[in-house]
Amino acid sequence: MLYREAGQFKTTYVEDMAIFPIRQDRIALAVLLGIAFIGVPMFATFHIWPFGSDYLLWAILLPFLILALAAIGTNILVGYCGQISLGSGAFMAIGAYSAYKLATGVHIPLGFLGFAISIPPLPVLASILLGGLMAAGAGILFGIPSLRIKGLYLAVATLAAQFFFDWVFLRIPWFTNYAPSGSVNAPALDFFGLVVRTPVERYLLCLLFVVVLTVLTKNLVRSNLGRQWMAIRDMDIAAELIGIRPLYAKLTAFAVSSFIVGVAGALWAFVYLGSWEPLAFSIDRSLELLFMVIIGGLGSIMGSFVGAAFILIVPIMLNLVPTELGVPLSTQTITHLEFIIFGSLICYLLIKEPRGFARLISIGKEKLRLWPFPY
Amino acid sequence: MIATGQFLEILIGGLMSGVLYSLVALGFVLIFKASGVFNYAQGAMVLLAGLALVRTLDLLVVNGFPLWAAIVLGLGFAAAIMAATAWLIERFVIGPLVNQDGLTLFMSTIGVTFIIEGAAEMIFGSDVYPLRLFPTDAWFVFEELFPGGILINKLDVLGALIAGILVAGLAIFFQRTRTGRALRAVADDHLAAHSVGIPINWIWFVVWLVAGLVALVAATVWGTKLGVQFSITFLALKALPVLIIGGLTSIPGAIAGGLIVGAGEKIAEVYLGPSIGGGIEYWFAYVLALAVLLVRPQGLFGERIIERI
Amino acid sequence: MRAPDTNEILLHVEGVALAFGGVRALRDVSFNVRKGEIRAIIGPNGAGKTSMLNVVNGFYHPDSGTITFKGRTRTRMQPFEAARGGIARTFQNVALFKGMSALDNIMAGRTLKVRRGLLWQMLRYGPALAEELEHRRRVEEIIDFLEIEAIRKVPVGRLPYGLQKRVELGRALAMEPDLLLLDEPMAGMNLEEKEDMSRFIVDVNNHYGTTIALIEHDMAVVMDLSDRVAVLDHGVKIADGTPDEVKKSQAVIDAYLGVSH
Amino acid sequence: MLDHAALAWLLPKTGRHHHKQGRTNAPVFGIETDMAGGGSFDTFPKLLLRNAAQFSTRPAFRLKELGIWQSWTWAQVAEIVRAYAAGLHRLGLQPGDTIAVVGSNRPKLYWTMMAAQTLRAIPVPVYSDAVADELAFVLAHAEAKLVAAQDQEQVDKVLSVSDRLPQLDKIVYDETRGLDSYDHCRSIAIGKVIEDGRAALAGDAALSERIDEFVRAGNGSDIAVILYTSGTTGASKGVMLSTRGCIDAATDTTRFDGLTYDDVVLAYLPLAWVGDHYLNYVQGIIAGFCTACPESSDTIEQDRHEIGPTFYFAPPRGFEAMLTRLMIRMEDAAPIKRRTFKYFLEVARRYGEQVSSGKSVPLSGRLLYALGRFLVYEPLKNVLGLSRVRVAYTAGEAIGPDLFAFYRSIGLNLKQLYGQTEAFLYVTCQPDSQIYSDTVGPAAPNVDIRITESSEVQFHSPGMFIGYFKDQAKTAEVMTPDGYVKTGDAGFLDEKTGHLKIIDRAKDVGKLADGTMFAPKYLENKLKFFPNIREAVTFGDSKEFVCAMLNIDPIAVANWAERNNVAYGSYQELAGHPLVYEMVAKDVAAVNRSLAQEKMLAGAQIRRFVILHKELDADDGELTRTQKVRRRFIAERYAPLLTALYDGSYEADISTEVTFEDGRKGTIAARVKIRDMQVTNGAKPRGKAA
Repeated sequence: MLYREAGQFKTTYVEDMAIFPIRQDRIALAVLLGIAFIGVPMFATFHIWPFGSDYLLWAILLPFLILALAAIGTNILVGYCGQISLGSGAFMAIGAYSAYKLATGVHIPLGFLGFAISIPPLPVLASILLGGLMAAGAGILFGIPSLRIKGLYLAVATLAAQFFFDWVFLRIPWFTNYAPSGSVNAPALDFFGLVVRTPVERYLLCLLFVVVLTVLTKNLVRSNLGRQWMAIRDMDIAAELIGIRPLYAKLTAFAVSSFIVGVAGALWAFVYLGSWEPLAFSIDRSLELLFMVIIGGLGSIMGSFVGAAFILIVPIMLNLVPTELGVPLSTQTITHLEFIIFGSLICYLLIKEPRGFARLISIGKEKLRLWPFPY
Repeated sequence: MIATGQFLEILIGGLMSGVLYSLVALGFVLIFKASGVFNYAQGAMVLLAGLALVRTLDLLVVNGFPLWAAIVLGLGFAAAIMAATAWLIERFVIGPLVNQDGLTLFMSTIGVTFIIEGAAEMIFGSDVYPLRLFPTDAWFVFEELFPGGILINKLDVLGALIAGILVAGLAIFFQRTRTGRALRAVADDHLAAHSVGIPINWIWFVVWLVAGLVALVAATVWGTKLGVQFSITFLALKALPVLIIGGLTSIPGAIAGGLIVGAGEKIAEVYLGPSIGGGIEYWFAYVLALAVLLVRPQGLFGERIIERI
Repeated sequence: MRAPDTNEILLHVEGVALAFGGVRALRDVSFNVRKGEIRAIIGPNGAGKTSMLNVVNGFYHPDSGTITFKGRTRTRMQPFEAARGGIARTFQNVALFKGMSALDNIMAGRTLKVRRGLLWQMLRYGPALAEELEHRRRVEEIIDFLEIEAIRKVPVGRLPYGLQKRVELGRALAMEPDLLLLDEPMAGMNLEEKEDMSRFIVDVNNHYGTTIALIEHDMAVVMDLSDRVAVLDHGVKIADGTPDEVKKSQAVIDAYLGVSH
Repeated sequence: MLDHAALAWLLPKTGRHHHKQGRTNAPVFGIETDMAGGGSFDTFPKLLLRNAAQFSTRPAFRLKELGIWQSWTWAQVAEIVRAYAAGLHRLGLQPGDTIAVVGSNRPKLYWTMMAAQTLRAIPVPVYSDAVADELAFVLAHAEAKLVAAQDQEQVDKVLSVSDRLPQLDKIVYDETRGLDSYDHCRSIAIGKVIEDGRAALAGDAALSERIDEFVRAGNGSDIAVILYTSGTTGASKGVMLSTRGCIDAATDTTRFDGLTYDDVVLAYLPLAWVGDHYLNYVQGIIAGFCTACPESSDTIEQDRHEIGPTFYFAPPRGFEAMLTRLMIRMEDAAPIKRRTFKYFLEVARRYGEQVSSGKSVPLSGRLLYALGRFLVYEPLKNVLGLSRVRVAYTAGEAIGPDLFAFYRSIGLNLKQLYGQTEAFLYVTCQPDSQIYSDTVGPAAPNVDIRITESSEVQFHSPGMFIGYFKDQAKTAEVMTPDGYVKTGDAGFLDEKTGHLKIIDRAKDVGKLADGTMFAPKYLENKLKFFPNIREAVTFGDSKEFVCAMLNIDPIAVANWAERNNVAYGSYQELAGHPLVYEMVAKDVAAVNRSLAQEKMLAGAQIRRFVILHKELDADDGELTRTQKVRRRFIAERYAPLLTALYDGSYEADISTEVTFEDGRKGTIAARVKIRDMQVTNGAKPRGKAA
């Protein structure tokens, strides 16, 4: 009913293929970005409600942005290419630790060859991006089985990645620069001289990453490669018969997905955690990301954001609401409730709306466009 | 000589614990064969069964029941719980998802996993609960052959025995009983089962029930070994690679896979571990499975998958 | 601009045999397709027609026999290689990408023509965008050709069967193939849809000069459509020639017309 | 009413007589629009050049093709038309030659007319759905030298009758699909003609000069176009219109409605119909607005929604179909929605007209209406693609009062007018302040109306035609010595409003045996105002009483059947269904009641009716191309039914030949029931009169 599309016609394919072809949507997006880039920082710097404390930034917006990014990565693989992955956590870890190593300088002693490879510490930005590339490499490696095996089997392959890398970063001290505690600290976030310290700055940094990567990803999924992925997902045989090479399609999906997840991992470690242990990227993280994607919407960028928001907000609500009602729950109970809620929601959505909240939203939008008609 | 002895000891130990993996793997195979569902929740079911059992035991013993009665009641109660779970899952998750593709079903079982874990811990608590059903001491054999002999845990042996009995029982169940035969029919072709006139939902309920009971058995052994606790789910998760190695659809495969993994990871741990920092058990099974996948996707015992259009 | 009916052989299938386990789907089948013609392979259900197509576009590997396409002889290859060689194909029971719109399905058919790689597509700028637009324009021509403007952006899952078949044909055309294999293009259609489809098939042959090999079990529809007809029965070729010759062939009448209608 | 849906346009009250020369320039919206009587812009080619200069970068034409709206600016169009003209010239098109244009609304076909007029040749648009014979007649009569056809279908149609067309030289066509293999010395793609012309112009200065010469030589007395009327009676006649007449008329109307280069119209009406030629072609050139052509006939709704026209015309049946579909869609909406919808339509019915015409409305009413506008009216107009419409017209037949009120109440500025091809549109129309569903308004300024004692309407107007092509006799029949045109319509000026009320075709108005006046069309319209009745044909001239043959509306009735789960297999079965008869009988009764109110016609109430077993169809000659019933023809065709209606029997067998879409012929036979009706005497009618 809010949509007034009559008279919005397209005279070029560029307009017709725009991400937001409807004017009203473009306006909404502009407003949203305005709030994100200007509103939030302003409120936060002047501590205007609801940004009285940094809680909202630290505990919600920052993790939301980074996990949403990771979810987008996961969605490319699971949602667009139909290759299930239980190893996203591992690829976040790879991103994080590679970035860490690169930022702190790499030294590979090759005693038996009589010399050693040494790379001086790289700038943070370069480290983060290269971290992503490392993840992409690992992604390709563990994606290779996907050429011979389908869905369920692949799940195990990705599990292998998950557990293997958990172990690697836990047990091989080289990765943690031999830190006795096994936990490592992020380098200073120095971007060409300007150093990111305060929550607001961290928030803006992540926002920038998220926006840029989201746009690039969106471009990809609405281009030929994206169509190749979906073709493989929907009917791989037909896909092959129109000349799509499964090898290329699947491995690119693994690579791109892992790259984004890797970058998200690096941000998670550097910008959000600051200091971390392998546990930060356990299988729980992988499942969390999978849930975000299923709940938010398989094969939908927007869904990834929705899913991330939802997964983050539920526990907070579980904490907040009962306390407000004067019946605070123990942290344990909250965790258990989370488990039950997420679990049930997954089952419910898989049964009722396999394409998640994103689909529900788009249905609602259609209704608004056709209002008052049903179709 | 010493090396051999040590090796044998490790091997046997490994095989024995491998049996435990097989136990869980059995549960997977049953469900996968009958409903094509790759049941991620099997581990959670072990946890649930274990918690249900151990908590009732404690409760009853505290209230002065004789141990044997407590055990019988406890097992009964746990079994009942598993039955309820099976029914709920069939009724509210797998039933509605009939004819969905494997991936969806798989993800739904991940959902189920979370529900079970959350509920189980909420109801029965989330600490470590020691379970003492079986002796945990060990025999020493071949002392005349190898100095110090070879250590064999009675529990492992018991576990192996139980596994054997279980498999035998299942075999009989599949061969002799009507439902069992029906299950095999379903495994081959759902419609066929219908035409035979067996309600598919009933079949699936039975499958999940059996899987649940298998989980209960596994829980008794594992509970005794490491106490009933959340980490059991991770051990149970190892049944996945076990299956891949053995082949998703084959019960012998599940057994063999379990043994291979069990022995393999122990040996690797002992002989490779020190050089690369130990803890190999944590991933060995998965990487092994990965290797198998690349060489023989259908697993050692699985039958070939042919595609048609 | 119908391609001249030269006698140039585009596809030559020689002594192909194929068996699944015990079932012998094809026994020593030989036939050829001339450039620019509409070639029909007919036969009762289970005659091995679909298997024949699957062999031709590399989905099945024949146990014996050779396939010569555009002068290159081979016994086995991957489906996407066949596609790259210029063989397009539709399916008996529509095999569209359910999650995508009609437009995207056909756009996917352009894959082999796409030059710009991942990074360019990611930037979607300059040459990459130009290329995307060019493909869109080509696809729109096909959409116009097949008269499916109205359903351009509809998810194919929601389309009626007849239209799905048309979209699938569009996807195949988007590949600009040298040889177009149609697996029972009229299956499950009502009379009107069948007439439309035959019209499109002829138009494709005329307008794009595409060589077409189609298989049908319904004899009537192909007779006035195709230049030459081969008849399979239980994996054996029992007749081959012009529609009239085939109609007269006793073997066909027994094996074929006997069983269906 | 007249044989063509007709349009009327209002001149400013200060309108001068159109024959006066050298009128003063009156700028409209800052644009020099004085191009009448001997002004610098007295022909379309000159106007085109003006547009190319003044609105060079403004869109002139749009066409939904290959998924997007391909657009051409005035500058581009001028260049193309010039090249096209050159091309046609090389094909031998000479001043005074006629070129037929057959097809649906495509830019290339409009450009054909422009190019022809550039060469001082005469475009003759022909109905694209005309069957081969009709086409042959027009082409032959117009002595068309060239034919511009839209696509293979039309080309084939022309070729199929070409042996009857000695003058026909070449065929040019727009859409090349399927025409690749045709003989290209006989038929050429318009695209190619344009290219050739462009090439020739580039290489040949003399040719270029010749084209300019044609443009310069053109003047207001040239014949602009010949529009063939598909007459309800006899063969169609070619109405010749002068360039000056067209331009004068359209100049005034564009000025009146304030049409500017910012406006957009969706050209979906038949090219050959005066309405399309006037609204989209002539007004387009004069106001310089954009003419958008739909992708295909089955995407018109979608295309209207996308383009969002600012000026819209549809015949009553068009608005009716829109409303019917709308209501049917609404039936499936959620209950809350349905209730909201119904409630606010009620609000609109109560306050809409007053609010839009600025009369005093209680505050509550205004608030409710505002709310309704947000919740229902605007969304509704948006979905229908009418959001941006500033002025909408309807004409051609009487429009149902409820229908008319509905659109006005939701804030669509819908008006009625009356006119005919011979007037190049308008005779009368409704001023904004005085809008009634049952009148067509007062005489338009500059138009004189008089009503003869035989109650026929006659007029004299700026755009009136100069004669029928090659038919002095007929021209003389229609033209009065003192230069008035006989409309052939019977009507009277309403006492209260002074507006013209049209009853029927003068020659159709008859008398029952007892001498009471019988106006068939008037009855038929009243019947057709009921959603269930699609078509109606009434008989009664010099009979004892009035009878009716009816067509049910397939959509509305089928939907009704579905909701009341009435099972039926075919249209025929549905039409014959007893319950359907019940429903229709109620409607007929209502008509009788309302007739009882009118002293002149109270005697002519419907005594018996039959529901026909098949839909009346233009392909069977039962309707005109403009969907009007051919009463006489039907009377012969359904003679058995007619006799049965009057001999008192309750059943009759009928078998009729029908033509299917693909031109094949077949026969439908049926036994149809006849139903008696009660007659209301002048007593107060129960319920609402139609």
